[in-house]
Amino acid sequence: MPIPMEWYLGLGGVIFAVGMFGFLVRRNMFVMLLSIELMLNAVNITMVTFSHYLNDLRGQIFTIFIMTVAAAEAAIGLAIIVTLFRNKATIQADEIKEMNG
Amino acid sequence: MILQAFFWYFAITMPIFAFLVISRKNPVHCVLWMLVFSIHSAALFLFLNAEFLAAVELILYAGAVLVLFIFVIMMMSMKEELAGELVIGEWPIAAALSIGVVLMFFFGVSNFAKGPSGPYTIEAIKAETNTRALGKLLFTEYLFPFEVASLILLIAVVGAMVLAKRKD
Amino acid sequence: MKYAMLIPFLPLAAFLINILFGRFLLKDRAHIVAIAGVFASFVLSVAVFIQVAGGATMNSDLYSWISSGGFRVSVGFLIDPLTAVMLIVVTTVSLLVHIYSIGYMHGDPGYYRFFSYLSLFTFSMLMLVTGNNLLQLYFGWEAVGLCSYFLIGYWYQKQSAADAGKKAFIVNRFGDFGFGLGVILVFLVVGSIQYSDIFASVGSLQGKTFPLFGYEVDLITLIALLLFCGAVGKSAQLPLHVWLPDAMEGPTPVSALIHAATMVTAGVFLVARFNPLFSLSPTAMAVVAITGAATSLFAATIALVQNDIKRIIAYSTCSQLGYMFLACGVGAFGAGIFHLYTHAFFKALLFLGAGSVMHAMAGELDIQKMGGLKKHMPVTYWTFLLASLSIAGIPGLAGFFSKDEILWMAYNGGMIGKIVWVVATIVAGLTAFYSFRIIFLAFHGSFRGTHEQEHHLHESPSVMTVPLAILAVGAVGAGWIGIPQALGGGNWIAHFFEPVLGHPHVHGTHAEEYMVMGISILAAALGIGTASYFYVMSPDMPKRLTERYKQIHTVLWNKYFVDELYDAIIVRPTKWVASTILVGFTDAKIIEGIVNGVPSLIQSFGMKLRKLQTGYLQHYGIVLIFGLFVLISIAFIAGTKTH
Amino acid sequence: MNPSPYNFTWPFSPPDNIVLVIAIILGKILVMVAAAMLHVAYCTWFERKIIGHMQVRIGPNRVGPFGLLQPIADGIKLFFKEDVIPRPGVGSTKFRIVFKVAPLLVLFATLSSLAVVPVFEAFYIANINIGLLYILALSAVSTYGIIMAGWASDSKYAFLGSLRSSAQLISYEVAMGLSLVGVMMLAGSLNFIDIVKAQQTSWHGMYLIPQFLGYFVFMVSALAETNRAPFDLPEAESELVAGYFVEYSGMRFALFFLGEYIAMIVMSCVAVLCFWGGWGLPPVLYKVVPALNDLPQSVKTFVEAVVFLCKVYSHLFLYYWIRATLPRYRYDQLMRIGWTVLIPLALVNIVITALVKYFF
Repeated sequence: MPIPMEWYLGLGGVIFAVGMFGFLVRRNMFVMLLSIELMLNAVNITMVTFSHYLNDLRGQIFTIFIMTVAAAEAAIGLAIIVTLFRNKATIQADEIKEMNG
Repeated sequence: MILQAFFWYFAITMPIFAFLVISRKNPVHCVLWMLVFSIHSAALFLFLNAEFLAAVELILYAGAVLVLFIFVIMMMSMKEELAGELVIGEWPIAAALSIGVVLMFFFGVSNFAKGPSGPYTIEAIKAETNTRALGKLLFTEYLFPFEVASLILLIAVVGAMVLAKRKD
Repeated sequence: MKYAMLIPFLPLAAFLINILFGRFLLKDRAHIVAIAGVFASFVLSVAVFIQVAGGATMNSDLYSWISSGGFRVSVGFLIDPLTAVMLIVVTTVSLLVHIYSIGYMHGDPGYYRFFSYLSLFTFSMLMLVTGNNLLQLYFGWEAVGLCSYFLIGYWYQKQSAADAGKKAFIVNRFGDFGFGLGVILVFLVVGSIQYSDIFASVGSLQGKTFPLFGYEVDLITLIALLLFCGAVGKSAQLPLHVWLPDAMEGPTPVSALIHAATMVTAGVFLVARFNPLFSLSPTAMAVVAITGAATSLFAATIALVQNDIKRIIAYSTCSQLGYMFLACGVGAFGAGIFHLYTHAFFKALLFLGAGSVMHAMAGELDIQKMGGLKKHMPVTYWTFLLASLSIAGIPGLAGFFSKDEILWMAYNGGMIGKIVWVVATIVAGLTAFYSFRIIFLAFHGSFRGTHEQEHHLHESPSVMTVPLAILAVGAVGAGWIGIPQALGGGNWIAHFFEPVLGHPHVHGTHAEEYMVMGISILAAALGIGTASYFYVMSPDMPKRLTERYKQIHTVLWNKYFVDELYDAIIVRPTKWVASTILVGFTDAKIIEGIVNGVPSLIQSFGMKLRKLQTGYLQHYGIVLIFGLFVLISIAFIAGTKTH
Repeated sequence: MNPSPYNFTWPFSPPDNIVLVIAIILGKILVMVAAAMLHVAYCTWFERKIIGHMQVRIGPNRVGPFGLLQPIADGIKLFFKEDVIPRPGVGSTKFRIVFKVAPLLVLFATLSSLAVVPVFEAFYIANINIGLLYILALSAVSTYGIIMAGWASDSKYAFLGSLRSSAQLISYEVAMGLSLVGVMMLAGSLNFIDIVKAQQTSWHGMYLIPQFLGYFVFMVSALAETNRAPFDLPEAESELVAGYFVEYSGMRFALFFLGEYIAMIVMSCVAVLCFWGGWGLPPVLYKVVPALNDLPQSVKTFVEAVVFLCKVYSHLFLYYWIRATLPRYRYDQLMRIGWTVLIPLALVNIVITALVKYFF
């Protein structure tokens, strides 16, 4: 019995929402970055699902590019966190608010 | 029946793992749960006929990105940082928003109409193997984006080094 | 032949190298790169010329430049006899001027800058002449104008040089505006700006009209006149000639290269290139011929009384360019280009000679303060003399053959032709007069400058005199490829040009040709004789003449008051509008009112709004997601409603 | 939700006799794991004997003939030893479960790698198209066992060991993956069986000859990947006591130990499959000795398995030989070799291979 595409898409959506929630509420910047990775993973799942159900490899190609960007983003993000930690001795997102009005 | 059971295993565990990723107090645990999540995600890719991506998911996420995370987390001593509130005070708003997004997502998914079917049927991919088919597409039609991606990675490498290098 | 495409790009490479590395790396060695580039171009040009002489032509696209809808432009090259001759002229003069500049510009702080501009100019000019479409021509056209601006204002610290640069640029705008309109009109009616397409469809345009301000104007005449507008500006014809004499503020090699031999001839080149178009419109031809004749007479008369050596030569250039247009106007495009070709040699030689004199005189330009330079600078003197003989039209020299070809063609050119022939013959006499006025005043007699200057007099270094000598060879021999049949020659050049420029039907007999020739020689001899009478035999004669015909002298001395006229009718009103209306009212009241009012409004608003800016990353995230949520909800709702 | 309008086929439709299939797979797994465990046991014996002889000692010789029962005695000893688990420091949020899972993860990852190793043409647990990538992916996962062990031990030695180890593993994984690219390009496949078959097309029957550069890089990075001398920095006894598993004892220590040796065997298997021609004999041999062609199928299979094991063991011998010969590198030297020598070499190998493959 085949599994409908919507189930996979729903799974991706739920994971995306969880990642989004994590990004919005966590104070720890590492976990915020991890949440972004979660969201990207959710998108990957969606892309691969489309690729499979529409018989089109482009979804997988996009997934490769998303992974590339995710890797780059992680490297830059972590470098920023390291610099931030070195300068401000904190990685809590709500303790950094120099830009407030 | 077995396949459905497998799917439901993933459908139930993966959101749980995702939630564990965002809810652990110690970031190392978060990363380890993320590892578990990636392994499951890789397995899910296998079910979706994307074996190459499954391997790449493990090699790239588990082998590179998450190790990088663990490294950075372990190298910073932040004992005192672990104390204090886990989440910001506005978390109920964010929770409501997230639930709203999920509902909207379900609503949207239920309204999907099928797009045109592509040439890469499962049989076609199997005849050529997934890796080869992907490679052909990537190095012909998507050669330019591929090169751009390599440039992005290069910039990321240089940028990360410039950012994190201690200036003394 | 395919290497022909390299010709423009070698100077471009030299330019890039010099502009990138010249300042700190090459410094005083900048000329090596520049000369290497232009020398390679020169060699290639000669090779191309030989191939073209053998009957080869080329028309091919190198690179698709613009492709927008039906508008397609390529960087393409058209090599035919016309282009081949232009390539020879441009690269030869450019090469010699490059070499000459080593000596002339020695020790200048902007040495590398000078050579990079020269290379850029050479590149632009070569692009202009080799292009196979109007837009490439236009590109080269504007680029040479830009280089001219750079080089006129090369000594930008000097106010007059900077002003002259601006003047050249602005005056050229007037002509180029017309030219631009012409290009657009061509594209509008032909649908392409490739030469081949344009010339192929010229026949079908004949007799069509174009509505302009309510009048139906003949289409071909309109296009031709618009293009001619550009030519008038670039080639310093009446009424846009005012920039050329002022352009003499630039370094002398620049005057030789740009304002005598190459850039100013671009207008003639344009008219010749579009000869299929022009020859279909008698009106346009008449305009070209009359403009040329008028300019030639006008500039020659001014040159009679000026004292600044470079200005005299500049007016002479104007006048000779008028000659070329005159030739084109009577249908003798080949003769015009032939004169362009010979003129390049002797006029570049005159300028470089003048530069050599200036070099010796420490920058002195007034010929009244020179004299007797002959014994101090023999090479300069003899080469200058050859150039003057050539420009005066002494038989056997280059200028004679080309000038005579023009006069003969004009004589055959119907009513208008006869008129311009008379004018041209007079101008020939005047030319001889003012050329030899320089010779006699500057090189003969006794020195009239300061004692210091006299002490300083010396011949220029060989790096300057060798180019003079080479050019002198050109000034003597360049015309031998066009010896008319009447003198037993084959008039090879006319046959060479025939496939591109055609050959007007000549009905005159050989006897008439001898007559025309004789008259022109007579006029030249008369001019030289008068000059020698005025400035050698009875040196007080000019002064007496000046006093007797004071009004005429004043008018000529002030260049017919054209500059003052333009100042009164264009410059001053524009300045008044700018200062009173634009600055005084629009800027001060309206714009500043808005500029000051809006920010203060925004400031007070922003002070209230900035409270929203909490600085918390998560708050922004929540707002962002909320906005996304709302947007997608709207999309869903709208989507479901339409279904 | 609307019923799905899609027609689609499942990538691998379940076979009819699914129970039988699963039973066969389980049986294969059992055989493989048992064989692997046995091999590990006698690998240690083999190592001690070889190094003993190289250092002019005798090696284990008390338990059983030639000390053959020594590994079993060791196993029993480890099994009955006390299992000490360090208590996390005050205020620490580290959980013991991480400490407990770490050795299991290492063992799981390395044992699972064996699943795609074909011992001879017909014996494998899974014949997948991305066999090589699978091995690389699992070796990435096994890194985590080491990181988790060092982190959860809450001890400086262990922590430093695990940091070193993870950095080393990540660095050398790059070189290793790149060194295998040449093989992938030549064979045009990531499937081990295809790779072995591709090697059989040349007279020598092994990629060792065209890919000597790749093999060199692979070999060095395999030593580093398995934390073997001269790259055994993570557990360098003289500096870090025992590196990341200094706090482990008893059975948990044995699990790490098992994991390391199985990793060695897996690496040897990969080397044999990718560079030494797998179970195949050089085709030139069949030409020289035509009688080999006439062997019955069962004998052939037996010969293949023996050839494979011989090759794996000679490769293991190489490991021990290197261990007995070379002194340990310094950590900075190790990293420098990895990034400035091995990776460029692997890239050069790729370029050369690509050029050769394109032009010939």
